[in-house]
Amino acid sequence: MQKLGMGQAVNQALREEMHRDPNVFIAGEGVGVSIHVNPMFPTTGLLEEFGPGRVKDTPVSEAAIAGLAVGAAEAGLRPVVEIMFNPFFTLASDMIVNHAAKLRYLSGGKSSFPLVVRIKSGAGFGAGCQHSHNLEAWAAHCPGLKVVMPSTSADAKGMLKSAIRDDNPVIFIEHMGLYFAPMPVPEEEYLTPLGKADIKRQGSDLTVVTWSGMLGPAMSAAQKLSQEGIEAEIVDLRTLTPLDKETILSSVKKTGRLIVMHEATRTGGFAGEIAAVVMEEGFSYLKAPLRRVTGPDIPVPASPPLERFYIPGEEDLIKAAKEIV
Amino acid sequence: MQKLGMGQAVNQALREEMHRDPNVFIAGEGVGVSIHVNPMFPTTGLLEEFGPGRVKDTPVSEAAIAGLAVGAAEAGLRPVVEIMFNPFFTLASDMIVNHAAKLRYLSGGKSSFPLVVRIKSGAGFGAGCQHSHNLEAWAAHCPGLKVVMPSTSADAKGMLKSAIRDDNPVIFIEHMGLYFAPMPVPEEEYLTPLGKADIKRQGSDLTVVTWSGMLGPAMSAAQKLSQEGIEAEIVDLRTLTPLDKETILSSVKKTGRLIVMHEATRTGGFAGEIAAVVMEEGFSYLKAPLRRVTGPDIPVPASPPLERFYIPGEEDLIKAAKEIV
Amino acid sequence: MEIPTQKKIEMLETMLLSRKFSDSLVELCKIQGKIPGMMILSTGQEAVGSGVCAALEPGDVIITNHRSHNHLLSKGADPKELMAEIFCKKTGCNKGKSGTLHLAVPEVNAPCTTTVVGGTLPIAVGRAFAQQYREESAITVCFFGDGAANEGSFHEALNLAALWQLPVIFLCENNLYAGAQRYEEHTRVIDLAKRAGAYGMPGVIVDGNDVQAVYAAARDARQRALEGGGPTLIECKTYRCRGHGETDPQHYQPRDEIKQWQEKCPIPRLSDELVSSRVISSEELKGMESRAEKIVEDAIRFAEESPYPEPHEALEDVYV
Amino acid sequence: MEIPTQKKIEMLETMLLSRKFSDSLVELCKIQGKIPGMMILSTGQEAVGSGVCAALEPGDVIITNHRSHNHLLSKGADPKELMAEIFCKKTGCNKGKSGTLHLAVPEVNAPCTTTVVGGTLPIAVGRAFAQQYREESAITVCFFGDGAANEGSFHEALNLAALWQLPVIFLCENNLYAGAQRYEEHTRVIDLAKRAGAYGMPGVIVDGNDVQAVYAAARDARQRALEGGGPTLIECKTYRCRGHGETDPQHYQPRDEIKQWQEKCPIPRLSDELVSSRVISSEELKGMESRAEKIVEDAIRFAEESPYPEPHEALEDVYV
Ligand SMILES: Cc1ncc(C[n+]2csc(CCOP(=O)(O)OP(=O)(O)O)c2C)c(N)n1
Ligand SMILES: Cc1ncc(C[n+]2csc(CCOP(=O)(O)OP(=O)(O)O)c2C)c(N)n1
Ligand SMILES: [Mg+2]
Ligand SMILES: [Mg+2]
Repeated sequence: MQKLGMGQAVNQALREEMHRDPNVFIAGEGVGVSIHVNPMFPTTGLLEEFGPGRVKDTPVSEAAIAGLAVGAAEAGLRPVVEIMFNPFFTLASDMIVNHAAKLRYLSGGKSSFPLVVRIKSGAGFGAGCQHSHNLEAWAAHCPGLKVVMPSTSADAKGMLKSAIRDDNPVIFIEHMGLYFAPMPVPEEEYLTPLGKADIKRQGSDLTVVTWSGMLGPAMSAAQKLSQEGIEAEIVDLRTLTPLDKETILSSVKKTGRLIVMHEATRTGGFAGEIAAVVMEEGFSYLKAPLRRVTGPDIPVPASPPLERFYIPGEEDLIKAAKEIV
Repeated sequence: MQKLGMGQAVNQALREEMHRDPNVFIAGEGVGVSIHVNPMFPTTGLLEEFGPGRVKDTPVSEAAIAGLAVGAAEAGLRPVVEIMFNPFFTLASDMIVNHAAKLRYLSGGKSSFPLVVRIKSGAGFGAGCQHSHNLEAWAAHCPGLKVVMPSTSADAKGMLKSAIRDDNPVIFIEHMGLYFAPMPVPEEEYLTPLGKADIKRQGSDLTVVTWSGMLGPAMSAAQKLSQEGIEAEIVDLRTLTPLDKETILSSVKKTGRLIVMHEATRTGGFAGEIAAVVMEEGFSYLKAPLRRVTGPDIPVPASPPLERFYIPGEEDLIKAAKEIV
Repeated sequence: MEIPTQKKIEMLETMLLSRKFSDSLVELCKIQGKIPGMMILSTGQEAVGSGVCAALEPGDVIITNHRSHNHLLSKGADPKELMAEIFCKKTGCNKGKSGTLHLAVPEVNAPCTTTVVGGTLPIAVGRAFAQQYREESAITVCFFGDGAANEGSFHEALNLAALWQLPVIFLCENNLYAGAQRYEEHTRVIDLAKRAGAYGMPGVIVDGNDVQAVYAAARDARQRALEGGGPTLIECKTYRCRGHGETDPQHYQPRDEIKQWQEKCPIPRLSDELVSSRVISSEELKGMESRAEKIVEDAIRFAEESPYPEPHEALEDVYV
Repeated sequence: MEIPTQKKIEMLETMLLSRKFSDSLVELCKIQGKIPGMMILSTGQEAVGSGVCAALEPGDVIITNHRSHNHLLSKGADPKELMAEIFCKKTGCNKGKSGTLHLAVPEVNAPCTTTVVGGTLPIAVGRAFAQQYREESAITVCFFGDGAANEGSFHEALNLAALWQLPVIFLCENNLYAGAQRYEEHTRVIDLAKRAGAYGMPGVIVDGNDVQAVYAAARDARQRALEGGGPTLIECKTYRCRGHGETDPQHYQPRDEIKQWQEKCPIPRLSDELVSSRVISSEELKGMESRAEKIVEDAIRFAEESPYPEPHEALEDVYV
């Protein structure tokens, strides 16, 4: 099987969908000509393949980029626009939250907005909190949006293809740290459904719900825990909304213990939602307190020791697991 | 004691603080000359009292309004700016989230941003989801901000005064439904601390954590429940961040049961945070599953029967309480 | 270029219909509980929507804002469904989800109406981009107010549209007020049309109370756009004769200012011309007026007799 | 008005210092692990920060962006603390929290640096508002790039500043590129200075590689602002001689374009004049160069020898 970084997987998905459907186009700052000439990046080579009519470099204008997607989607095109870094979601958020997510509802179901907003996210590249700020919880709090955050290259490819074919606005968040980690990706055409979590590791002692960049540390922590006789089940959420409650609940039913791990800051993070769902609908399964393994409630600092302190890791998960098993 | 709507209480707080400190000014769309000539509104009469130098009507430019606050606050002024309706927070969110909240941290503590952003919020006036969208959970997920959401006129006054004197950026969210409900407000000078929840009703059977427009229905539901022998303790959160965990936890310790009630949509709402805190730190207290009484996961519709369906009410809380007691 | 007589009559009809529609809403919304929410009218500004839409073909698209009734009626939206939606009824064009503020009528190519000030502009850019992408022979018109011209979205949208030479008309309805702030209180630029120059785009100033001038400007801009000449910013100078909404006491609008502008009402301006030049007779004018009245009466009856949506319908239409 | 000799020498000094500073960073950031994060330099653009800051008094404020080193050094920031911060060390001006991208130096009235493109503009409006509110005899300079001029924040900020006649200079450093997009790919307007007209504000075009012209334009705009004449938009036409950041291969920048602009380097342009007009001797110039070199060497040594912050210090400085 081919091994691809997540950027390459995204690139393949875009390429396949653009070949399949002439209504698909991409737009964003440097999606065509880029300051990165790197095959690991998601849009490398697309301009050469599809031309400037379908690969649109834009001015530095996030609201216009998002509005472009809203208007073009209403017309039946399938825009895939890029927000360069997650904090700049703020600048596009009126168009995404008040328009892409709401105009269908306000129209009584008459208009629809089949668009994808790709967002690069994640700490770990020393740029600080104006580049690194995980805001998936914002999008997940907005009915009308779907929020996808894959953890593997294979899922990224299959889910981006599903997102492009979905008739609703989809926020597709890519962790940049995963661009450089080659992982197996099937060669043949496939779609990965939105809204289904994936159990990436079976275990009987505790459930770890995680997504995006945290799957890696969660998996390696699970391996270490296993050596000490603790078997963690790793639920890779993949889609935040619509939330796959069923998979979470049946895992917790089995293990009786829940840890949620995400890179975003703790307070108000999406771990809270998962905690609430389990506490509402799986209360009787629970044998131990919840643990959240998350970024601390601080902006992401630039200096390497500080940034490493920010990013939750394997050790934090191991510690949390031992506290409750 | 004087009886004031929340708008009047806010008005008094602004007036007192502007008299006390010449560095306080207010700005926003129509904070001076307004399309509402109504003594129940928060900024009525301030232009006449303090003049156009300190009561600044602005163009319809939310990013500039928020930036005005950021820059002026850094200089040591104490801006109180208004975002007319909560959904327009999106347009100001880059300035608030990436700048007001982060620049102090990025400066290593050298710069500071003593500003207040007042936001009018709440469903119930038939305007639909582009005017009514409760986004407190967004702000509460941003370290560097404080988020205040009072439920009574007295708290609004005392907390706004504290917010203005606080050296950090404070998001102060007012529920418009409360503007028209006269409530007692002390005449004398007082400050209500940020970060302290307030138990508005003592009870032994379950804890209801709520805030803003939902306190009213929660209190009346509690009264009805009491007639049926169920004593609800009503914790008025008042401040979302910093979160008063202590008050929540000691209440749940006493009652063993938790309901969180808010007007915002369910998924990703701040109820999740409270659930998670209790599940982490008060797990052993819990005798029953959590219930969340919230708006459903839909945008706020305009039509009265639909909008009423959206807004959580007394009956919903009573039903939830009976499910778990 | 001459304006065809048929167009003139059509414009008079849509202006009359819009005016009757608004006038009846003025009364209706005084009755407690009859119409929920805000009531934002464009009384006195009818030449803008009527003139612009007369210059469009059915395949052309409009994206409009909170002050949309005149635009939508002129584009051919069904008055009954509009009225029912304003009444928040189940039979409204948006099943009561929108109410008066976000009326979407994709059937007449008015698919997105937004009440976020400035929101129309980036969406219109996207809609026009689709037209260019598909090489359609159609354009998009984006309506917005003078207040909206100070939102960041205005800037980003006009810049992008000019850069890509998109087939879009940015139609600024400068009614001298944004909420309670008069024009001079929100910008120092004397004519908003001048802002076109900041993007390398033509800018045109039009007497917004002269429906024929509006029509001609829109027709020219449309033609340019279809020929690949890109977007145009048209500033229609007009006046908000009523308050921002119907609860606004207009205490900040000088009485004589209102009066002066009422005298410039676009409807008699056209009808007088048509009658005096014998294009129509006074009787025909009366006939047109009563037809408009009848349409509005029927619409109101339809709206009043229609049921509200069932509460649980609130759960529908969030996702496809 | 003549430019005082002392100013010319000062500008030459800050340009030399900035250039040495950048040149050393070019090398340092090639060494794996030495400098974390991005490395964004303004090599060749030094005339802008040096010329502007020479026209300011210490009480004047600058708000700057991701390409800030030259602005901050010219405003008098301590090179050691800057360098240590770029190295992400505890002794840096921001304790390692900022790194190279958000260097804040309130001691020299450079209190906010933001790497959100366009972010400087509304903040500068607020800072200038405070100066007006307090009737200070001081102004604010807002630095931003040609790319930032297409953000909505540009529009809202310039409109508000003009409306309120705030004492601010909007200093657009047009280096012909925003990321990998050349100027023509992000707007159709030929000169960004023209956008001033959209707000009723004066706009000035300056040769951004002529430090004396930059100085003069900033001095005039500052004077106007102090006299209550409000804001000015100054467009300095210059060129980004290096990549957007140091990992950018510049594959999209024509080689001869780079070369042509390197020949317009602002430093010899001033030093040649000063030497040929005998204001300074070649020896004095050499002395200035080696002083700059020494300052940078000391700064690097200081940065290298400084410790990193302790991990738990990440928790500090969020709230007052
Ligand atoms: C982003 C945003 N800010 C504020 C408002 C509140 N608001 C509604 S209409 C309006 C004035 C708009 O003025 P203008 O664009 O001139 O349109 P007009 O009402 O005059 O037709 C304002 C401020 C809003 N709806 N959206
Ligand atoms: C809001 C936002 N969008 C995108 C970026 C990514 N980005 C950083 S610098 C830059 C180009 C800015 O160009 P310009 O304003 O001309 O400044 P220059 O880099 O040329 O000095 C971009 C797109 C950003 N930092 N902020
Ligand atoms: Mg207006
Ligand atoms: Mg540039």
